[in-house]
Amino acid sequence: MGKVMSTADAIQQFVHDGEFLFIGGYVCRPPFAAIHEIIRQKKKDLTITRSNAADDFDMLIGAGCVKRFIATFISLGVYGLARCYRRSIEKGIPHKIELEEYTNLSLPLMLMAGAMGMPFVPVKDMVGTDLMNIKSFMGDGKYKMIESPFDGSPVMLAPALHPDVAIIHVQQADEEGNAQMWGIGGDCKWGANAARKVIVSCERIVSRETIGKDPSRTIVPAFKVVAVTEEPFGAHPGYTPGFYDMDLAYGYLYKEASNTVEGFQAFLDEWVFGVKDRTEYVNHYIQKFGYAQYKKLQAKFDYGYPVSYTY
Amino acid sequence: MGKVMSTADAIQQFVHDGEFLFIGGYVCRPPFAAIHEIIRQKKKDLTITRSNAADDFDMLIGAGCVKRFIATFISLGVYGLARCYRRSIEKGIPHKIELEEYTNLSLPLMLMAGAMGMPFVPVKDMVGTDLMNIKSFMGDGKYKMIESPFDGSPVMLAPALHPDVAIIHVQQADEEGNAQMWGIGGDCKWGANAARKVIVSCERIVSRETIGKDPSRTIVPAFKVVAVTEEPFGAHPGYTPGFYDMDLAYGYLYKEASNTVEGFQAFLDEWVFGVKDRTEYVNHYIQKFGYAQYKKLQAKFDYGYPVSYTY
Amino acid sequence: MSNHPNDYIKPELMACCGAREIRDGDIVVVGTGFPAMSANIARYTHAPKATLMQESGVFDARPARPALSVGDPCLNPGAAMIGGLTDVMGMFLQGGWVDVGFLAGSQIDKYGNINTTAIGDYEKPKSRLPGSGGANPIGALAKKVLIIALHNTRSLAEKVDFITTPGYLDGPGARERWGLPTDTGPQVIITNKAVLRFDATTKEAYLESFHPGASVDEVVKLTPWDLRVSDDVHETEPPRAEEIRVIREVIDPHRMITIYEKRGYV
Amino acid sequence: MSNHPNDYIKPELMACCGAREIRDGDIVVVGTGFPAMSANIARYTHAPKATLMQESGVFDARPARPALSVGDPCLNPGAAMIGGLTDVMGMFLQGGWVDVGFLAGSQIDKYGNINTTAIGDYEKPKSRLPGSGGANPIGALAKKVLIIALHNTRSLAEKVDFITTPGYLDGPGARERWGLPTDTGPQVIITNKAVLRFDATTKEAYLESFHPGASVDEVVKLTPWDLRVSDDVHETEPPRAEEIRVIREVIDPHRMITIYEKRGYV
Repeated sequence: MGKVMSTADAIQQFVHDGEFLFIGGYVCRPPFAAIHEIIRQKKKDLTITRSNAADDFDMLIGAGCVKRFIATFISLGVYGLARCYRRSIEKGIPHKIELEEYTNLSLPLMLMAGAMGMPFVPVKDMVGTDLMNIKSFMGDGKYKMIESPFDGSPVMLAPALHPDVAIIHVQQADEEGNAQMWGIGGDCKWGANAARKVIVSCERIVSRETIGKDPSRTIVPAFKVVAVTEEPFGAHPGYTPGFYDMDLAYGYLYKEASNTVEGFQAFLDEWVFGVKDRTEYVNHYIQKFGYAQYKKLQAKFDYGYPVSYTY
Repeated sequence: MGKVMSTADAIQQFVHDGEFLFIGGYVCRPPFAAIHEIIRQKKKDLTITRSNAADDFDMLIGAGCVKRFIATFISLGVYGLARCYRRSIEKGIPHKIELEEYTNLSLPLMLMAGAMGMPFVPVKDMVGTDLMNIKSFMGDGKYKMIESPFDGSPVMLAPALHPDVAIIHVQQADEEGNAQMWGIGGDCKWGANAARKVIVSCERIVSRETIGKDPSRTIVPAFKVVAVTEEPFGAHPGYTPGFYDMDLAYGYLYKEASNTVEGFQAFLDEWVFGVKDRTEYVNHYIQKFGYAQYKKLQAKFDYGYPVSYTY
Repeated sequence: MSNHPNDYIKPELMACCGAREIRDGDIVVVGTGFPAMSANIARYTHAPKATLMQESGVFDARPARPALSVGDPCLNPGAAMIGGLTDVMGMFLQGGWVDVGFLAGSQIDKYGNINTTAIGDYEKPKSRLPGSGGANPIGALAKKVLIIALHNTRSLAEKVDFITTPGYLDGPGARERWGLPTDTGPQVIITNKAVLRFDATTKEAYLESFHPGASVDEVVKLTPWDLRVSDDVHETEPPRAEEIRVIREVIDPHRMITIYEKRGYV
Repeated sequence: MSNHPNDYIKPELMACCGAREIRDGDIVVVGTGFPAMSANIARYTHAPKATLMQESGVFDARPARPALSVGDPCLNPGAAMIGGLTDVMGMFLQGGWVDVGFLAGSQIDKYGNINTTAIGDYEKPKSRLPGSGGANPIGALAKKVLIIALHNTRSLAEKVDFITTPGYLDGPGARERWGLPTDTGPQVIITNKAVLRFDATTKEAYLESFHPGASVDEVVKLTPWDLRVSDDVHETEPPRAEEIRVIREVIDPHRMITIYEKRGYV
């Protein structure tokens, strides 16, 4: 059985209710094809994490898939506060999610620690603030303060994280899952490698030979990957460097829709439940906004230089 | 004053007696042009480190530049034990260097901790062995054992390292020092970023625009770099991926020479003191072994694919 | 154009105040909006060797247009280095290399503590805000922190509802007690009315200068703590002709800065 | 060629013994020489999905010739992933993903502890060896460790002069006491005379099989501790025809393996 499969099959086989998910991205490369599939399959009680969450996390929360969120930040970027998230926290709609809050330094380091097999990692931020004082579902395990055995100074230790599954979207991967990425990384490499299983969504599946032409670009090795899904335009309305731009107009649509419960539901009905997969989604996008708009998002042609690894 | 300068000037200005040096490389990319210059300038009392040291470290030790060595391993690869190193430890020739020994897991992590501003890093190896029992110049600061405040299990903490200067050799850098590398990395990125100052030796100086065509290849940012030296063939007899192969015949020459104190001295006289810089070194190499041998080392032509970062 | 043209808007003045805090050669970690604007004004005027980074993993970007977020597509092509969060927030910020950090917040208090987490009670917030993101580590670890704020009694506070990002915490000695690096902390609060600076002893923000059109009395009235006034309080220097030229011709030809007027920075 | 050809050399037999310890799908961290040879025999015979990595930062290399070191130029072109030491030794090994590690050493003791640091007194060594390199972490953290050794009373020892790399340390319970991951540790010592395996209770190496041409008595005599002999001790299975074919035609057509004969593996 190969690893190349549909996103629906990947989510069905490898994401289970109650599991802990790392979902990669940082404005770029949110794995939206997989996000929509999680919602379509009505997954429940998930714990989700990444540094700087955005519309994809907001959508999962609004759709009721999320129980817990190990968070640093969530917003809709230029469109301000994340509406579903606020409704969950402020009004319990559809239910109040539990939050454990860290920062964009501590959380990526905790994922790094998970990836590196370190039990914990010292972090220099957080101390003295209410991010220390407030503990939620991680309880006393949120962090520990110790005196450094080297010089006695106070040091915060944050625990390593080990997600059950990581879902990332990258530019290219081979059929075994060797995944290559370039451009803004966020905490994608650490989050993926901290997880027990990785689902790689990619713009294009390439040959093992192509991977071997530039192995320094690989961020996840095949042996960690359980599924490879080819989803061109798969990060839309986020962007993928070298492939397509972010879609601000669509982002506005989501912001407006998610202002109300009804609007959000209608948005899901149209863009998630109303299509059966990413192909239908892109087709619907082009039907609705026209090919010119779709084409406008495609990246300009500006390639760099190839390098050699020979001897 | 720009950062681009001769290796002689870089070593003169930025490497001082008694300092702590990280010297990058891992069979590939040893910064030999700089190594020879350190010997020519008769630097003294250096503390040196990297994981898996080789002929370059052996030469510095034999030349009497080294006081202390934070080590994991040193050999001449296929040619076996490092001769100058053995003479130093076993017979005190030219003097006995002090050793503090770690491993190829703990040392790179200690450099990572230094680069990351972490005071220490938990490591899972070392415990229970004589690498724990023997402490040298780092004394009780070599490591600390604690009980994990999370689960009570024993954890070794290794201290962060902060070299005064890092010297690395990479494929390309711009005039400000943004340094790009591909292929086997060893502990080069962490060692360079852990240091207070970085000297970047490179095969070719490229424009800032070229760097910007593929910024994910950059391992050290300009602001850490104090000197940029263009030294083609600068890692010889080591190799640089995409540029030239390792020179086994020359390695044999060094092995044979370094078997005796006299042979080693004659080798230095010919290849280090007998030339004033890397240009004369390469010229001497070609004079002695012929252009055909030089040409044979040049890398085959096998370039990969360019990528785009556009939107 | 005179040396201090009169037709500037308040966000332009504020951006210039930020720019003037940056020295040549500074390493500046920026968000979007004011911070990027200020840092770029500095680069194009007195600090050509200042370099910028974004927490997402970008060093020395060369965006073709103002970035809308720190992960904006325009930050990728042409940057000097792109890695991930642990490169910028770990290697560069926690590593001790960042000279200047810019922060904003929904609530700022007299010690420069910043709240971007929740207004009201944390468990039952009146308004749930985005959270720390990179703010807490920047506030903890950058050598100089510049804070941008709206000057009114909601945005400024005697004590914030939630300390997301450390200023001087509960006052003198607190940062040291928690082991935060020495010689770090908030430097200045730049509002739409004034520039507040922090007293070296009490760690409280005091009035250094009021913007043209504002007055000491007005600023004191709009500040919800007993605001100390510097002995040599003065009017803020308006934008210089060269600064205005750089903003309008180089950095922000499409005048995206005007959105700050709509957000109340007038 | 019969099913077990007779014209093999001892290093070929040893490499096959190593190969047979590898299961399909195993992640194997290899050095050069025997380890790479064994892992590749496995890949080309019963374990096509085993993948190799080198500590220098390489995963799934496709070298055009046998690598002379774990940093060899031939490991670069065609690899699936190249990073640095913290990728392979940190993310993969310390992260708990490595199934098999191969080690050799100048001295091995009955608990599988390995000395690659110094013969004699550490401070005044008779012979100073290279040091740990990646050996200690591989011995500490790989699930199964395979040890290659010369079978004589200098290379094997009741107790090594210096424990560079942990086997079972001072016996049962020691690895657990030090917090080493459960279900890790040495699996087998493959010598030029025999295969020793570790007793689950005592953690001492015992004789499992002697190579063709050797005998139980000879092996016991060459072993400097009171070597226990398995109840079903037997002759080691010689290299199979297919294994020999793979070694000579695919992996090592230039017969670099013969250097091990010169090093005493006869």
